[in-house]
Parts: sequence; structure tokens; C-alpha cells
Amino acid sequence: MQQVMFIVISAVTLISGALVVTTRSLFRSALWLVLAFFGIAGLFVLLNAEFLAVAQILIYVGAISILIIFAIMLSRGVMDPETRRFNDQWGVVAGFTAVLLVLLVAILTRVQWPLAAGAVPADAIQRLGADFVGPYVIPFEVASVLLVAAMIGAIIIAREREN
Amino acid sequence: MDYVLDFFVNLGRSWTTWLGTFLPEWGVTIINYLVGGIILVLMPVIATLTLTWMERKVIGRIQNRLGPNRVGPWGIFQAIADAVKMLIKEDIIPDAADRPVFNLAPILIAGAAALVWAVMPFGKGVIGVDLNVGVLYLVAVGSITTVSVIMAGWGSNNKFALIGAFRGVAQLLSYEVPMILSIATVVLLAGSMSTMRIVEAQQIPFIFVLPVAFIAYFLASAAEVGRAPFDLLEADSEIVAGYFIEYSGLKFGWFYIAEYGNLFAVSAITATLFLGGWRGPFSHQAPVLGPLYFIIKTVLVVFVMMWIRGTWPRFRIDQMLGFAWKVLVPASLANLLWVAIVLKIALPTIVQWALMLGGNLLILVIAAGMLGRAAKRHAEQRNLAPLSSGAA
Amino acid sequence: MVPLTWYLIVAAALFCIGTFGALARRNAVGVLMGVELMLNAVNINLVAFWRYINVGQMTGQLFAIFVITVAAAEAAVGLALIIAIYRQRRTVNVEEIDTMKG
Amino acid sequence: MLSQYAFIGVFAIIAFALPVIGLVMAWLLRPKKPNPAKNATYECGMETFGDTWVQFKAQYYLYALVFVVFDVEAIFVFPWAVAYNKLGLYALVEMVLFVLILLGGLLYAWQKKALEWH
Repeated sequence: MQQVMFIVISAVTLISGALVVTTRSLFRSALWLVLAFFGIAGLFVLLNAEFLAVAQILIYVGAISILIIFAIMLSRGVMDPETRRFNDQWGVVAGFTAVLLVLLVAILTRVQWPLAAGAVPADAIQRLGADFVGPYVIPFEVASVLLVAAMIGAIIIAREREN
Repeated sequence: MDYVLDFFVNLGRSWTTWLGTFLPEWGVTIINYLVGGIILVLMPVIATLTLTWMERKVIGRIQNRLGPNRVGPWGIFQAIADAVKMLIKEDIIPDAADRPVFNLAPILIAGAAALVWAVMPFGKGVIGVDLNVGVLYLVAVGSITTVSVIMAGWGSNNKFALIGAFRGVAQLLSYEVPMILSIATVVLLAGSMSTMRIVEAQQIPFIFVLPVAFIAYFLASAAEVGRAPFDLLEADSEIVAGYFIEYSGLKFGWFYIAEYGNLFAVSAITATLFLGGWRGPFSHQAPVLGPLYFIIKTVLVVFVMMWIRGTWPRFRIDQMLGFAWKVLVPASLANLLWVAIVLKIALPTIVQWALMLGGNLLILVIAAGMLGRAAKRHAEQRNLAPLSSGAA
Repeated sequence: MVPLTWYLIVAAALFCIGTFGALARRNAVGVLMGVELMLNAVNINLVAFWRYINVGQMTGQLFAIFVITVAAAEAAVGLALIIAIYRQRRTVNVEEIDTMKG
Repeated sequence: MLSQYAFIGVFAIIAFALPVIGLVMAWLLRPKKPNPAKNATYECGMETFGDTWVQFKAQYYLYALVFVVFDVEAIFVFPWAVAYNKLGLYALVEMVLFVLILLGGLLYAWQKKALEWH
């Protein structure tokens, strides 16, 4: 049952991922991106990382995809259906990524992973919270600084200059 | 007698046992999922059929009219007549529309309105599924609404629709922040994100401990579902009807159902988080009363929202967004930190609650004072007569 | 239960799709969407390793959350840059944004 | 835990199927008589001119920007809030610091009038 769910969800994710990079209309490819994010949230659920699944939807679907769609609309004029989707070296890039994929799969299937079976702790979310302010307090505070820095920088860049 | 006291849970058990007599275990699970799912999915439709009638009656009374009174006694079948009309109305898709996106938007927004009900605690043990991340799931589902609003605006290929969608999204985003922060305050106090455990943690309803969080959540949710005075999305005089201007027939109907479904849902969430949910007198001895209390509290919140709609004028968009960022967000943040501080002071629970309430009232007074000062400054800048001198 | 390798292969495929998008798209927003896909593929790997190798500690999930944070910051600044460039140059085609070229 | 999400999955399918079923029913019942005037873009009775994709103000983007920051903050705050009872005083101090940094960012945005509607 889990295998079937996994195959369905990853098929949805990969197909919508492929459509993201190939769809001509940028707006539609942003919508495919949203679907891909949902698929990844589904994979997180299958991996018993429920908090991360919800966070994925909250951040990626609720915030980042909105940013992307806003940027698409603000930089309009690129909507012209006649324009080409890809740059000139797309053939080379396609070959390169195909080779990369084959290499990665070849490596991944050969490695003996040190699997350690175990049940997911029931208090996983509490542990996350405890780790944020415990061993990972530096990244935690840095995350805050990073967010604020990104916000300030982006505001300065994106503001319309007042003449 | 015991059977009646916990009627809903016992009914579920008997039903499962009965199914188990002739179905394998997985069959029972599937049937239960389907039945539970269908009941919950119908919640927004039920909410629309009842709340539109209620709203017309309430607003009618406020405006000194009768409201609908033709179809059926007291007009109670008015909503059904409207539903039939929407079902058989011609559907117009503008030639310029981006068809798949245009058609998908109402489906997504209606589905999202239904999805919220999966974690709603109707009573002890009467819940679709008690997720560990319950309240965060509620917020996450809300983000589907945001995406479908943009899709509707884009798909229509209409200037008004697109402007409406942009405004709508700006509004949804701005008010989601105080909403998340006040939910976080409740989670902090309850120590869990599960909706069921939040209800169980409310020995006294959190509205008496965290009035600031309650007010912030209430106003934010009113804005999220586009209720007056935050109904700029469909400010008829400014942008015609907002992002769903091009929709007709049942496609418009799904937007409408989503709107009322969301109204009912946010009221139910308010009741769950702040008014004690299904808790009430004797609700522990007789859990059958739980759903009743829950519905009464929810309808009460809905009524207050309608009351506000009937009496307040609409905000301007700049006022509205400013209100979210400059009043609600700082107040909710201050409230969150204050609750965290009080929880770390080793005192009896009662004293902690009193301290939280005191701090909340202080925040409320400061926020109101700052709002008043801002309003005065604004009035002076514009050379408006202050409200107290009575221009009329 | 699904073998770990399946997750890793899916993540690798998604990463390659993202790479292709980031390198081959002409539109800067399209490039950014490719980068987001790559970051998500990384997250799948982090969580899969957490689940199959080190479920007792939350490190994998924690790192996934930090990746999400960084991705949000990157998207915010990147898209702001794209908007600013569009305002100046009326284009978001990465082939035409080459003022720095010597 | 997975069975809970199996329910969510089934529920999501039903939730999105219901509007589709409704639309199919309406499609069977309703009249279909399109004409050019009906299908034109609605704009207060005037002929539409110009492109719909008029350029939008960057202001919208700024709101989304501040929102993203606070949205990401939420995924840090929620686990902390759940675990808070079991943590020592350091949890409070660290979160206060975290929130103060964010508040600084909000104040900056406020000062720079990124939150004003022009």
C-alpha cells in the first residue's frame, strides 16, 4: 500500500516538476510548481515527517509560490507566447543533466546505506522545538538574522525610487 | 442511558461493529473514511444554505427590514431557491480567459473550504482526525485559498479581476500573520497543536486569559474571509466584484459556498481556540452535549460577525493593511512574549492566568491609545473635524 | 515499507529536473523556479536519511527546516532583483542581462 | 500516524470531487447559448482596451516579502511553543532574542514606508 502511494505521489511530483521547467507560460509553470510542492509534502508524510509536510505547504505554497507569481506579474511583458522558453545551450544542458541523473542513480543504487530501523518518536515536534533552542541555537538565531537581512535587502532592491 | 450520554461516539462504535459483521477490516476502514469524509465535505454547503438565510434576516433586522419572506415560512427556503438558480444558470466563460486556470480556481477554493473541517473537534471523540499538527494544518490549508484567488484573477483575463486578486492576496497575506501569531499564543498556553488537546486544555476559555489573541484572531479571520468591514475584495463601488467578477452560474456558486464555508469554519476555529470548543456545563458527564455547545458557540461568533457587517462602514485598503501590520502584528507579538514570560514564572496557575489577563488588557489599552493618536493626527493633517465635536 | 533508495532516486531525478530548469530557462523567474526544485530535492534527501538512518535525532528535519528558511530568503532577494532589473532594463531574459561581461 | 493521513488523502479527494460533480451536474442542466457580447471581457459596458496584464505596483511584492519572513518565523515558533513547558529559562531568552530581531526588521520596513499603500 505504501509502495503504491509512494509511486503515485512521486510520479505526480516528478511530472509536475518536469512541467515546471518546460511549460511555456510562466504563470502555469508556477502553478505546476505548487503541485510539485504538494507532492513533496506528500513524500514527507510518507516519511512520517508530518510537521515538515505542513511547513512545506505553509512556506512553499503559501509564501514562496506567491512571491514567484507576484514577480511574474510584476515583470510582465515576458508573457509573450512567441518567446522561446530555453536558451541556446539547452541541448547541452539536457545532455549534461541526463548524464548527471544516470551517474547519481548508478551511485545511489550501489552504496550500502547504514540503515537503522527505528520508530519515529511520538514527540517529534517537541524535540524539534527543544533542539532549536538547545544544540541548534546558533543556526536558529542566525536564521532570524538571515530572514531580516533578506527582507531589508529585498525591500531596498524592490522599492520604487521616489522621484 | 450510558449509550445516550455519549451518543455520537457510541453510534460510531455500533456502526463500525455492524459493518464488521459482513465486511473485512479494510472494507470497514474504507467505508468509514468515505462516510466521514462525505459528511465533513458537506459542511460548507450546509453552512451556505443556513448562514445566507441567517445573514439576510440579521442584516434585514439591523436595517429595519424583514429580509427574505417569500419562499417558505420566514423565507427559509430562499437559500435553496438560490442554489437551484445557480445550478441551472448559463455559464459564461469569457473568450479571453485562460480556460484551465479559470475553471480550476473555483474547484480549488471550494475544496480548500471543505478540507478545513477534517480537524474540527465537534465533541469529545467526534472529530474527523486528530492530527498532531492540527492548527498548523488549518493555516496550511488556507494557503490553497490564496493560490486559487490568484488563479481566478489571472484566469479571467480581466483588469478588475486581476486588481481584485492582487488586493485580495495582499489582504490575505497581511492578516495571516496576526492570525498565525495569535494561534501560536494559544498553542504556547495549551502546549499542543492538536485541536482536541487545545480544547481539553481550556479549563477556562482562553478568551478570558488571552483577550488580545482573541481579538487579533477574530479581526484577522474576519479579514481572511472577506467580511465587512474588511470586504474590500468585493468593494462593488471600487473594483466591481473582485477576483470572481467573470464567474457565473455554479462556478460563482462555489466561490460563494467557499466564502460562507470559510466564515463558518473560522467561527468554529474561534470557538475551538478561545471559547472552549465543545466544553460546557456537564460536557464531561454527558459528551453528547459537546457538539451542541460547539455549534451554539460557533453560531454566536457568526452572529457577531454579521452584526459587525451590519453596523460598520468599510475600511480603505491602505487603512486595512496598515491596521494589520502596525497594530495587530506588534500587539500579537508582544502578547506572545508576555505569555511566554508569565509561563516561566513559578506561580500557581490561577495567578499566571491573572497576570496574562492583566498584561493583555495593558496591551489592549496601549494599542487602542496608539490607534486613537494616529486617528487624531490623521484628522489634523486633513483638517477634519474631530469625531467628538459631531460634524453632522 | 518503501526502500530508502527509491526516495533517493526520486530526489535525484527532481534535482536533475531542477538543474535543467535553472540552466536552460531564458526567463530569470524560470531559473529561480528550477533552483527551488533543486532545494526541494535536497530536502527530500535530508528527511529520507533522517527517517532511515538516524530517526532518533531530529537533525535531518532540523536541517530541512533551515534549508526552507534559506530558500525563502533566496527567493525573496532573487525575485526582488528580478523586479528591479525588469524596471531598469525592461527584460528578465538572462541572456540579455550581461552588463558585467568584460 | 499514516492512517490519519490516509484519511486526509481520502478526504481531499472527496473535497475536490464534490465541486467537480456539482459543475458536471450544472453542465448537464444549464442552457448553453454563448454569443460574442456575452463572452467579451466585462468592463462596465465599455469595450475593453489595452492588455489585461497592466503592470502592477511593486508595493504588492513588499507586502508579500514581509509576509514571507513572518511565515517562516512561524515554523520556528510553533515547535518551540509545543515544547516550551519542558524547557528551561534559556528557551525564553532565545525566543525573545529571535522575535526582537524580527521586530527590528518589521520596524525597519515600517520606517522605510514599505508598509504604506501609495
